[in-house]
Amino acid sequence: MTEPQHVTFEKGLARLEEIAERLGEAELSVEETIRLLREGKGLEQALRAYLETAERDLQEIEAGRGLTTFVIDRPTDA
Amino acid sequence: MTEPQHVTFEKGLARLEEIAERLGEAELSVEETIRLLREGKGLEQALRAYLETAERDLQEIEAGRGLTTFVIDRPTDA
Amino acid sequence: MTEPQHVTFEKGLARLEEIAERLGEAELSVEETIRLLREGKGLEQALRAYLETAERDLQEIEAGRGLTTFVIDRPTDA
Amino acid sequence: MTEPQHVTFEKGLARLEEIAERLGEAELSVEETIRLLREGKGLEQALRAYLETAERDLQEIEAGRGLTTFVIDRPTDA
Amino acid sequence: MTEPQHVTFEKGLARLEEIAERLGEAELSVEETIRLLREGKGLEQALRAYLETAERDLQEIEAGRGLTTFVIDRPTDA
Amino acid sequence: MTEPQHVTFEKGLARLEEIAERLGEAELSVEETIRLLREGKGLEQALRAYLETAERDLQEIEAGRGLTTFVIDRPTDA
Amino acid sequence: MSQRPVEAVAQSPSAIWRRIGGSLAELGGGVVEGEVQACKRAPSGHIYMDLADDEAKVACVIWKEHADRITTLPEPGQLIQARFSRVRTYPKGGSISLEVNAIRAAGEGELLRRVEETLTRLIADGLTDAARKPPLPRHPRRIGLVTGRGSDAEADVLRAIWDRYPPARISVCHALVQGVHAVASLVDALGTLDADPAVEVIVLARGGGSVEDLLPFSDERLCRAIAALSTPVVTSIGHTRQRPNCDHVAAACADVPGRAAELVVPSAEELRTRIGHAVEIGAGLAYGQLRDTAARIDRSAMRPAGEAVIGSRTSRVTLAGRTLDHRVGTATSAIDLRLRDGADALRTALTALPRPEHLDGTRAGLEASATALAHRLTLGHAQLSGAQRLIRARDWRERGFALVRLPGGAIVHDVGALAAGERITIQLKGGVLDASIDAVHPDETEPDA
Repeated sequence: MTEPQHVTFEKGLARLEEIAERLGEAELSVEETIRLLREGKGLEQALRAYLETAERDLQEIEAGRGLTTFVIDRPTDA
Repeated sequence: MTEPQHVTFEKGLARLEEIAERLGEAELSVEETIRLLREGKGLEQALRAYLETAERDLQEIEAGRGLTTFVIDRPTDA
Repeated sequence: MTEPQHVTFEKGLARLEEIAERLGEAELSVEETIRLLREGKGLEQALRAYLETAERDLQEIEAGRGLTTFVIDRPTDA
Repeated sequence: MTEPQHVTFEKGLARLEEIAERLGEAELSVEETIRLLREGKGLEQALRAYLETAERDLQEIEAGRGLTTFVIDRPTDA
Repeated sequence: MTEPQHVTFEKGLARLEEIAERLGEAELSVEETIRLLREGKGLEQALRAYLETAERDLQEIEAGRGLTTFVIDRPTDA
Repeated sequence: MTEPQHVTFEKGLARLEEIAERLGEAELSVEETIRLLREGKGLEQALRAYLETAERDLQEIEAGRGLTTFVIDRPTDA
Repeated sequence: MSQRPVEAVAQSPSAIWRRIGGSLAELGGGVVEGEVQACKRAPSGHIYMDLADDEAKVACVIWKEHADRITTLPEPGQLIQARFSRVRTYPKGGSISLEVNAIRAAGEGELLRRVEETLTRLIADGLTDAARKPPLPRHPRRIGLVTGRGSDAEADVLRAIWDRYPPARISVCHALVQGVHAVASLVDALGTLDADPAVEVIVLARGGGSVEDLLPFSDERLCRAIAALSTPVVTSIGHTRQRPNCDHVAAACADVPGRAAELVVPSAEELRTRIGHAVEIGAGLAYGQLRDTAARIDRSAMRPAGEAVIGSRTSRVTLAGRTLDHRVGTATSAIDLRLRDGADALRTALTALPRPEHLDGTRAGLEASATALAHRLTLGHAQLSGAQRLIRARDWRERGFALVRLPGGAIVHDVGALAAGERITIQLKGGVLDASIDAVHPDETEPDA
């Protein structure tokens, strides 16, 4: 098995959609189709997993957990 | 958890508004959205807490407590 | 509590009015607002107290070149 | 026996279809027919074997095996 | 004995069929009939021998022997 | 002796039968009768000889002898 | 003025005085009006005084018999009218004096006229110009007050100032406010207060009085002194028909003590209002700011924006995934179909190829043709035989007839063509006979005819 490919979510999604579009083209070779399907399905799995994580993150945030902590500085009264 | 960020109220509020505006933008990445929400929610909490303190301060002031003390000097002839 | 600040009535009043004006400025920070209000209210108390002053300052001065040669015949004030 | 001919799947399939069409023509000689049949049948065998492999690949893909592995990079929060 | 005549299978077959047709005609002279018979019989023998050879080829082909060998090239995955 | 006359088998036979019929006519002169007889005799001999030859030929053909020899050309495989 | 020629004869001073005395006697009595200067009652009971105007003065004497009737001596500076009986000369002293029988204060009209003249001069000198008057301080550190000791004016002004502004600090310098010494006293007091840097405004106050009583406040010396001060002066002189001249020179003037207080001190009440106003505005703004700020936070409050983002991404992934799944299912089907079509075509072609059996029909045809030929040959034989038979039947020889020919081959039809001895050939069934004619016997009758 080859090395896993690193990709950002957005580029991955764009690539997945590109693959889906290319798969809609008629003149695609079987070899290419399989290669694209293998890549596309791999991407789909990774993207879905990512989105699930993101949704959990959102729930955490909604629940007020894991927020960035801020301290409002009060300038000292001279 | 990371170190709490120090910020003045006004910069924090400006940042919160900037975040709210950015969240309205269409092309925001999921990652960025989560990051902004985390920051925004954190900021909102801190700012609200600060504002409540400020309101209590105002009420104290209205009640005449904690005022700066002044002594009005009678003019001297010298 | 900090040391009371000494100020003349005029400067205090001017300062109070300056504070009122500054509070109308848009870019004022909440912190500054509270600080100004604390100062303003403190000034108000002091200025009001000053105006209520009960003891009256009256100084009698002898004219420099005492005209001792006067024939004293005080006319009655009509 | 002659050297095996190398061909891509798509060109092979196109050739097979060309052969099929030519075989449908009336004026073809027996000699030519036999030659075409020999080539066509050879192609059919090779293409079918290839297609079976492709179908196995597809089943693998459907079962989620052998997919390209992706890692969705989350930009590190500064 | 005359020189053997060279002819393709298809032309031979066509000629044979022409001969058969002519022989069916009523007004054919004896001389012509004999000539045609001599030619037709000769052709029939030759064509039959040819077809028997072809039949062996076909059996080979049907049995999957003697086919042109093809190797379907899979483009290498980058 | 006159030059031999060329005639087909079928025409010869028809002439012979015509001669036979004419000889049945009453008003035929002796000379004509003699001429016809002479011609009829000649024809008969020739026709008979022809028939015999044809029969021999046919027997030969049926026995597969004396057929026209054909060679079916196979186009050379390129 | 006409010039008289100086007399040529010199005279002694005594002679001159005698002549002066004679002239003065001619002058007789009269009334003189002037400002009292030195004035005193001598132990003898006589009153001696000088009356003066701006340019001259004249000595007066009131003998005891008249002086006893005068209870109150006129004060220096006072303007009086003196009725004199004659001019008395004092040759030894080189002076004269008027023998006065009675005195009285000068008339009000006259006093006013003089005041008016003074004002005219002050105006001419620009001392009443508003431009040169110093501005009044808003919050004087100390207020100077020049007034008569224990006067109502003093009490009124003090009360008015403190009523208006309790913290006011006041320095009082008392002065004489009427009589011949009043001007000097007032100028002195003003100067004293002016010298105090803490005193930033001076109130000159006096109650109302007669024109004569108030004359010092119109006095030119006082007015010029006020104008010369560095400290602004506010006058507060009681009710008079005409404003005293000092009012015109002062930085400001007040008709009543309350007005004077308004001019020199701020109103504590107004200040309280200002203070209250400032605080109210400030607090209002502060609360407003907090409200606005809270509203800004509310406006920017984090709404569940993430759901939409995740949702849209999820549907995109799902949509693309569906296309992939569809492709997985159909990737090879079309190709499989094409391959099958190709294979079918091969099979059809294979089946359609001519087999050796295809020639069987032809062979049969050929055989039939051969058979037909054989039959035809046989038929030929039969036809031939039939024809042969017919021909033979027509052969006369077969029926026993003979044919006679001449040696040249010509057929003999008539015996007349033959002569004995000629050679002939006779054709019969079975062969030919060579013969010679032995005799010729022509027929007599035609047997067949």
